[in-house]
Amino acid sequence: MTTLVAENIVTGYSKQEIVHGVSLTAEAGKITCIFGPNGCGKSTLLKAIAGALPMWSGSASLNGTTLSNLPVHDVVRQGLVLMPQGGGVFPRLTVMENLRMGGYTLADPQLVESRIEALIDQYPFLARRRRTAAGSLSGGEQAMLSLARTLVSEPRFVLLDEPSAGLSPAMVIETLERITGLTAQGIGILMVEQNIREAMPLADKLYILAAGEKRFEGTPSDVRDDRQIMDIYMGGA
Amino acid sequence: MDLFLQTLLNGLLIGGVIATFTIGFQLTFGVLHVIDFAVGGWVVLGGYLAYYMAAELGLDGFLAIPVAFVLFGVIGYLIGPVLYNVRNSRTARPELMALALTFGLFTLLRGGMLTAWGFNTHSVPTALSGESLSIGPVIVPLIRVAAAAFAVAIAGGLFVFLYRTRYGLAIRATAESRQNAALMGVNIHRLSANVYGLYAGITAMAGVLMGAIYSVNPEVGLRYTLFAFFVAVLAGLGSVGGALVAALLLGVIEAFVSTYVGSSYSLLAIFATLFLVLLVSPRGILQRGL
Amino acid sequence: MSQTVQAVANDGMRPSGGSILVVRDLYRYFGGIKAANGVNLDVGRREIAGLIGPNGSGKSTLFSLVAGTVKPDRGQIRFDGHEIAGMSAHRIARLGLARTFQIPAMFDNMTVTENLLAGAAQGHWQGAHERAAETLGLLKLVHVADNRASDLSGGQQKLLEFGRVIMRQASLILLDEVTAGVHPNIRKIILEAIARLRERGISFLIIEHDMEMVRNVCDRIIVMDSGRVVTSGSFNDIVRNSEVMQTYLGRPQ
Amino acid sequence: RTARAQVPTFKAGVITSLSGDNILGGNLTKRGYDLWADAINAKGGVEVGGDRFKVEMFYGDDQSNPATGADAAERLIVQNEVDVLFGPYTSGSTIAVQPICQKYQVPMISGSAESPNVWKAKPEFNFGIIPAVDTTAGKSLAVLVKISNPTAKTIAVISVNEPFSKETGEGFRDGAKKAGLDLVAYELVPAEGDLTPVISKIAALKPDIVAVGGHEEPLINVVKTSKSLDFRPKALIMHYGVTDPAFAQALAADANGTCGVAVWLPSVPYKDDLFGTAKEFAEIAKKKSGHEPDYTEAACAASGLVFGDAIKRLGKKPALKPENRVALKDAIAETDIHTFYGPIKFEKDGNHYHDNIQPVPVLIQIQDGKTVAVGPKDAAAAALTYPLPTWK
Amino acid sequence: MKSRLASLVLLIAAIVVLALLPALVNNYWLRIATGALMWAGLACSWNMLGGYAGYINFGQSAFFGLGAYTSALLMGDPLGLPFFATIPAGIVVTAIFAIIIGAPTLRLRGAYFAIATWAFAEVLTQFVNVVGFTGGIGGLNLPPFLDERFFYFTMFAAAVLTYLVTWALFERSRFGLKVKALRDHEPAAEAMGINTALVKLQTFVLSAVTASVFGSIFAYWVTFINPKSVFGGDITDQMVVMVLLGGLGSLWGPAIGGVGLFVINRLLWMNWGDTAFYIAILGAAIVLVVLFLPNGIAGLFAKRPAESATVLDKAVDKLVGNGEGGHS
Ligand SMILES: Nc1ncnc2c1ncn2[C@@H]1O[C@H](COP(=O)(O)OP(=O)(O)OP(=O)(O)O)[C@@H](O)[C@H]1O
Ligand SMILES: Nc1ncnc2c1ncn2[C@@H]1O[C@H](COP(=O)(O)OP(=O)(O)OP(=O)(O)O)[C@@H](O)[C@H]1O
Ligand SMILES: [Mg+2]
Ligand SMILES: [Mg+2]
Repeated sequence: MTTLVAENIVTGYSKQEIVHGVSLTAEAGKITCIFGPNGCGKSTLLKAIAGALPMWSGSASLNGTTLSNLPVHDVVRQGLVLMPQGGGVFPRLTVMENLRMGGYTLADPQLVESRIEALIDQYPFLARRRRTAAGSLSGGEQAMLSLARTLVSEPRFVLLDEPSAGLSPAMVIETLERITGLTAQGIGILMVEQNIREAMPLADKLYILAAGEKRFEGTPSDVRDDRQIMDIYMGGA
Repeated sequence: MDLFLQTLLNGLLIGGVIATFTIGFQLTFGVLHVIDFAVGGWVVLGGYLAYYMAAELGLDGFLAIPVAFVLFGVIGYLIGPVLYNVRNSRTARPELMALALTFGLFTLLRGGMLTAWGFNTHSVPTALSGESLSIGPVIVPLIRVAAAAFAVAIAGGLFVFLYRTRYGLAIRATAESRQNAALMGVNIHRLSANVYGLYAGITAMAGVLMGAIYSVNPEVGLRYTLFAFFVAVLAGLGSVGGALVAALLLGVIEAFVSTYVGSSYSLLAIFATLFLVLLVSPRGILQRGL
Repeated sequence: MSQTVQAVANDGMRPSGGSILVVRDLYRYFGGIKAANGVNLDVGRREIAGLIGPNGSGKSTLFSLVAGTVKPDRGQIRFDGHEIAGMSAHRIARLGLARTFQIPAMFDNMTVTENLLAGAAQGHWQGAHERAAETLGLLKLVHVADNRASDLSGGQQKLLEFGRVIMRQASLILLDEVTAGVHPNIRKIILEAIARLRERGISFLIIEHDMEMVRNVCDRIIVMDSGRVVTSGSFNDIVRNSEVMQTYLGRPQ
Repeated sequence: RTARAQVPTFKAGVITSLSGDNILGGNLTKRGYDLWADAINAKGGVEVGGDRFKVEMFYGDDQSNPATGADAAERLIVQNEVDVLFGPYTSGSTIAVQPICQKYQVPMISGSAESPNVWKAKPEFNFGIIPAVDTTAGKSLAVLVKISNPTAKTIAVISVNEPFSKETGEGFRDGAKKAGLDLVAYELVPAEGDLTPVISKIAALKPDIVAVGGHEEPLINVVKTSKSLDFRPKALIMHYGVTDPAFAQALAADANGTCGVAVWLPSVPYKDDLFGTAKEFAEIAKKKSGHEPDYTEAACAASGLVFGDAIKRLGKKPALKPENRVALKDAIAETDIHTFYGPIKFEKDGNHYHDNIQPVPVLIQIQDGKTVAVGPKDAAAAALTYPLPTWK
Repeated sequence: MKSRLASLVLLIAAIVVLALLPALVNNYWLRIATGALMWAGLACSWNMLGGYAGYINFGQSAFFGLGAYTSALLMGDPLGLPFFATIPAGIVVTAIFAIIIGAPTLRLRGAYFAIATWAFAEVLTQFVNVVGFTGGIGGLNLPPFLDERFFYFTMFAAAVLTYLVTWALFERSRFGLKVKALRDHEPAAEAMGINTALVKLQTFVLSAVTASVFGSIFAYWVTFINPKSVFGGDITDQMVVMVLLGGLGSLWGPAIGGVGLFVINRLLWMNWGDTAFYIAILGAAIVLVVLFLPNGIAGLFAKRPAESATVLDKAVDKLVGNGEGGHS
């Protein structure tokens, strides 16, 4: 079973420390959620785990393989993929080209194409706009494209930074269901969400971050029992 | 009529010649988003390499073409990441700092060449230098035909590479967002090294041809930089096909204005065309630029 | 809710006398994509109207058309008594229209404070520094006040978008998903701010996917699909509309 | 300033293009001035009233830019306190430097500037060793016509649109009229332009003579482009640059047959005490730089001779006081000497004020990679190859 | 507050020293100082558009040249106007050109704008090359006036004025905010009601006429101009590099870069000027500054967000908490 373990991660930008020693564990086939106020360091933490931002100290490992010293492109090859906040599609590339980039680490082009076709079946609007430049899609469409792109390489573990932002309520439900479906394939999910109301019920485990530190760790029912935490950090959801 | 045909041919061939050193330039412009002042420097270095190979070893200039590609490809490969780091640094206007860096590099190369190799003008001898073919009333200078063929081959090759291969896709993706490309598993450092190496190699190869067609000394670099910029913008930044079209257009304009209006107006006409085209079509003639 | 299609389409309109914004038969195609396909809608004075609809239904495009960043193919847009279709964006803005961008459009190299001040640079300058300080406090951005806007977190950028439009002296504010990615606690702050501004006579048109928010703040909901307004009404009316339910909400609220 | 306290020396400032577009010519002039300094210092220095004083050289790069030339002049005069200046390679710089010389009353001897514009304003402190190009280009063209057989009838002139080259072209153009030639084309080309269109156009007109005004790089390109278009006029005449060995070197066999204008050649029958004969001068120069000197180098070296002669007549030891420099200027104006370069005497009035228009231009031609004089008759060392054979 | 005072004292000291300079140094150094002031002013003129508005002008030398040529033509035969009358004439001519050129080209972005302006400068150069009244390629002489102090003080006044205007307009007023806003995000600036087209054009014209004033003074100072010496692309290149090395979009960056690069160039030139080696050194120096001072030299002194993240983030944490009340 693939387990993502992060220990005492400290990181930040230039000289400014943002994350002050956070540890967490996320298991395969489970959904682990991170909640916290804006600017508390959630995205920063995910980027550090994925290798997109250097760790100042601490370590991360995937199923025993240490990730801490790998550059981001090698972390991807270990089967851990980050979907960044706001999606980050390649705006001038077409929808198809964006999806192909999702399969960049796979050597077999046939395999990539067939996986793309399978994904496109799940997102009918993509099928209609294969040759459209991704930048001209609407905000929500871009978010969906970027989630689909993350899945092309069939990673073992995905880090999702607000996958539901900008989606219509129906799409939020559909997307979260799809993410739950991934766990059934044994894929591990570590997810940051502001849509606490929808996301919390799905979580197997959750962490609350504030000011770059871990404030809470437990199951959704643990949180629900804690009125203070609910009020302060969860908007009373 | 004969003169007309000859002028047309001259124009197309001038275009072909200009295209040789602008096609590689489109890579750095389009992919690394670097306005590279040093382009003229690579051209001149390629010319010098060929000159010294011919003068010291008695080799034909054409033999310098593969050597130039490998040698300057490697040098570009080493410089590329440095440039790329500056280009993507978190300063206020990284693209301008990259411009300043290439300006510094260009100045360094120029000063270095002047100091090391002096200021004499040299010429690169090749098997085709000065050879020509008469087709009816028209005289075809073969070395220029070779250059035009080179330009077309390089443009075609690059096009296939960028649009038909996985690595080409990665290059284009990196051009859009290096952070996201890295998240897809692209080694962006190696990629930037490769791209700059490829560009420097191609441009130095073009330099061999420039040395054979014209001549080489350390001070002519800026002229090539000027034309490379103009063609790139006329073409639409990053558009390889556009570079070919734009270069041909400029060449034909230069030839016709020289022949039928007066040579002193040829550059005036070129610059005015560029200026007007941009006003009408702000992303280059093919409307495809970045 | 068994209305004819025509009736549904017209439901977005109100008598234009009391309206600050009137949109009639607005069209804009992108190639084959019909982003605005005959939009009709009204926003009343002092009204907070919610604009909802599936992804890609043309909501943001409508904002851009109204704000002048995208030119309509045809149709009329009347804002505060002025015909503004085709007018340049800055002139529309000067008439008193403010909008946020769905994908944050920060002034990247300026500080957070300067971003706010830029919101007031045209027109209402007096007391701008004080108002900027207030806004920073309101949106919990005081500690990043001197940071470059590009260094903000995703949610903070959304807040800054919001802060910048409330620095302007506008009579109609268009908000494009300002709460997406914003922490629930701060969502409440935004919500309160909107309500307060309305007290001062400002009208709102708000694109929102958070139904909680829509219910709490909007007087009226306008529903778009495929580039057209399909219906409008109170929150409860809309939630009871089974068609909307299916395509947009996905499950009962 | 401390050096001056011990053994007094004459300080001479050289302003010229050591970088930028005119770097080749700039270095040629520098080489010429240095040849004189080395030679005179080897003899112990310049003679004044029986004593000898060494010459110390100071250099200022004008970066091929007139404004920088003026900076350089000011620096050499104010900082280095030079007694005399040796002038820039380009005429543009020379014109920009003249007011500075005037302001500080420092004489400047120019071994290179060839534009007639330099002398039009009657520069009080500036003297030129080389006759202005308007006096030489036309004359040598006349020589060419005279010795061509069958006699040339038509001419096309190409000149690069930049100061010196354009004036050369005008010299050829005006000379063509005087020589009775029919001018079929007069083309000004921009320095960055490609030459194929012009050459094709001229080829279609089939002129007997093609005359070109330009510096070495465009000259080389003219020959290469002509060959690649298989065009060979009966005679190709250029002005400056052909006499520089780099020209023949760059073009190898293709350089053969090209004519040029020189106001001096190693074969001229002149001599002086310092350098000996022209041939001996050429050997000294060759030993230093590895190739034959051209007339610019010679004229620059001769500039030093003018200074040496004038200071000797003046009899003032270093360092010169301001009033001595004015006297030096007057002494230079009275120059009337014979040197390896030829007779030197400056015009006292007219359009060539302070220019030495004594030298008679020699028509040269590159034959077997060597520069040989082919005209006028009394200077000719070989026969003119005319008409030129077609390209092989 | 303290640092404010310190920089004010420093500034006044600098101005006093500059005002007394002619009494302190010889003519040569005065000439260098005059040149340094000119480049500081030119760099600042480029920075108005390039740094504050984000529009890279590769044709700035065109305006320098327009000023120079206007002065030269008006001072020469047959008009023989006095020098100070030609400066406003240069400003008017330049402003007209800038409006005609700016209105269409400012619609272009990034490199397209940069190259279009370059093309314009080249068109103008080629035009001056081929027409007669400008003296063509041979250039123009101005009536020589050889008072080094006059030029020093004129250049000094122009530079001080330039920096004052820049400070007042770009650092201390709403206009500056508008300019920076359109630099960073033009559509968003439009949405704030800023007439970006107009603001850009105003900045462009201001930048152009500033360069033109220095062109006028320069022409009179060196007494001889030709197309290459006042329209040459290398003049623009130098301005650009000076601004980038000094610090883009800052008030003092161009001054530091302009004076610094010019003086270093002259020092290298004085000491190694008998070969081209100093060019290589200059190139290496530029490379090193870019690599090690990527924010320019002025970036060294720029204020950083000094606050410690930890303390502040904790404060926010509290704020968010307290916003909902209850939790300590
Ligand atoms: N510039 C453009 N070029 C091409 N198509 C465009 C462009 N802008 C928008 N579209 C298309 O128009 C449709 C409407 O887009 P719009 O952004 O208005 O949707 P939206 O309702 O705001 O969706 P979301 O809720 O996802 O933000 C989409 O299908 C989009 O792909
Ligand atoms: N590139 C950057 N440079 C400097 N500081 C940054 C940068 N990106 C983010 N920050 C700062 O780091 C802190 C944490 O940012 P981060 O993006 O991790 O927040 P977050 O928890 O993901 O917030 P959100 O919910 O709004 O996305 C914030 O204060 C932010 O201003
Ligand atoms: Mg985040
Ligand atoms: Mg939208």
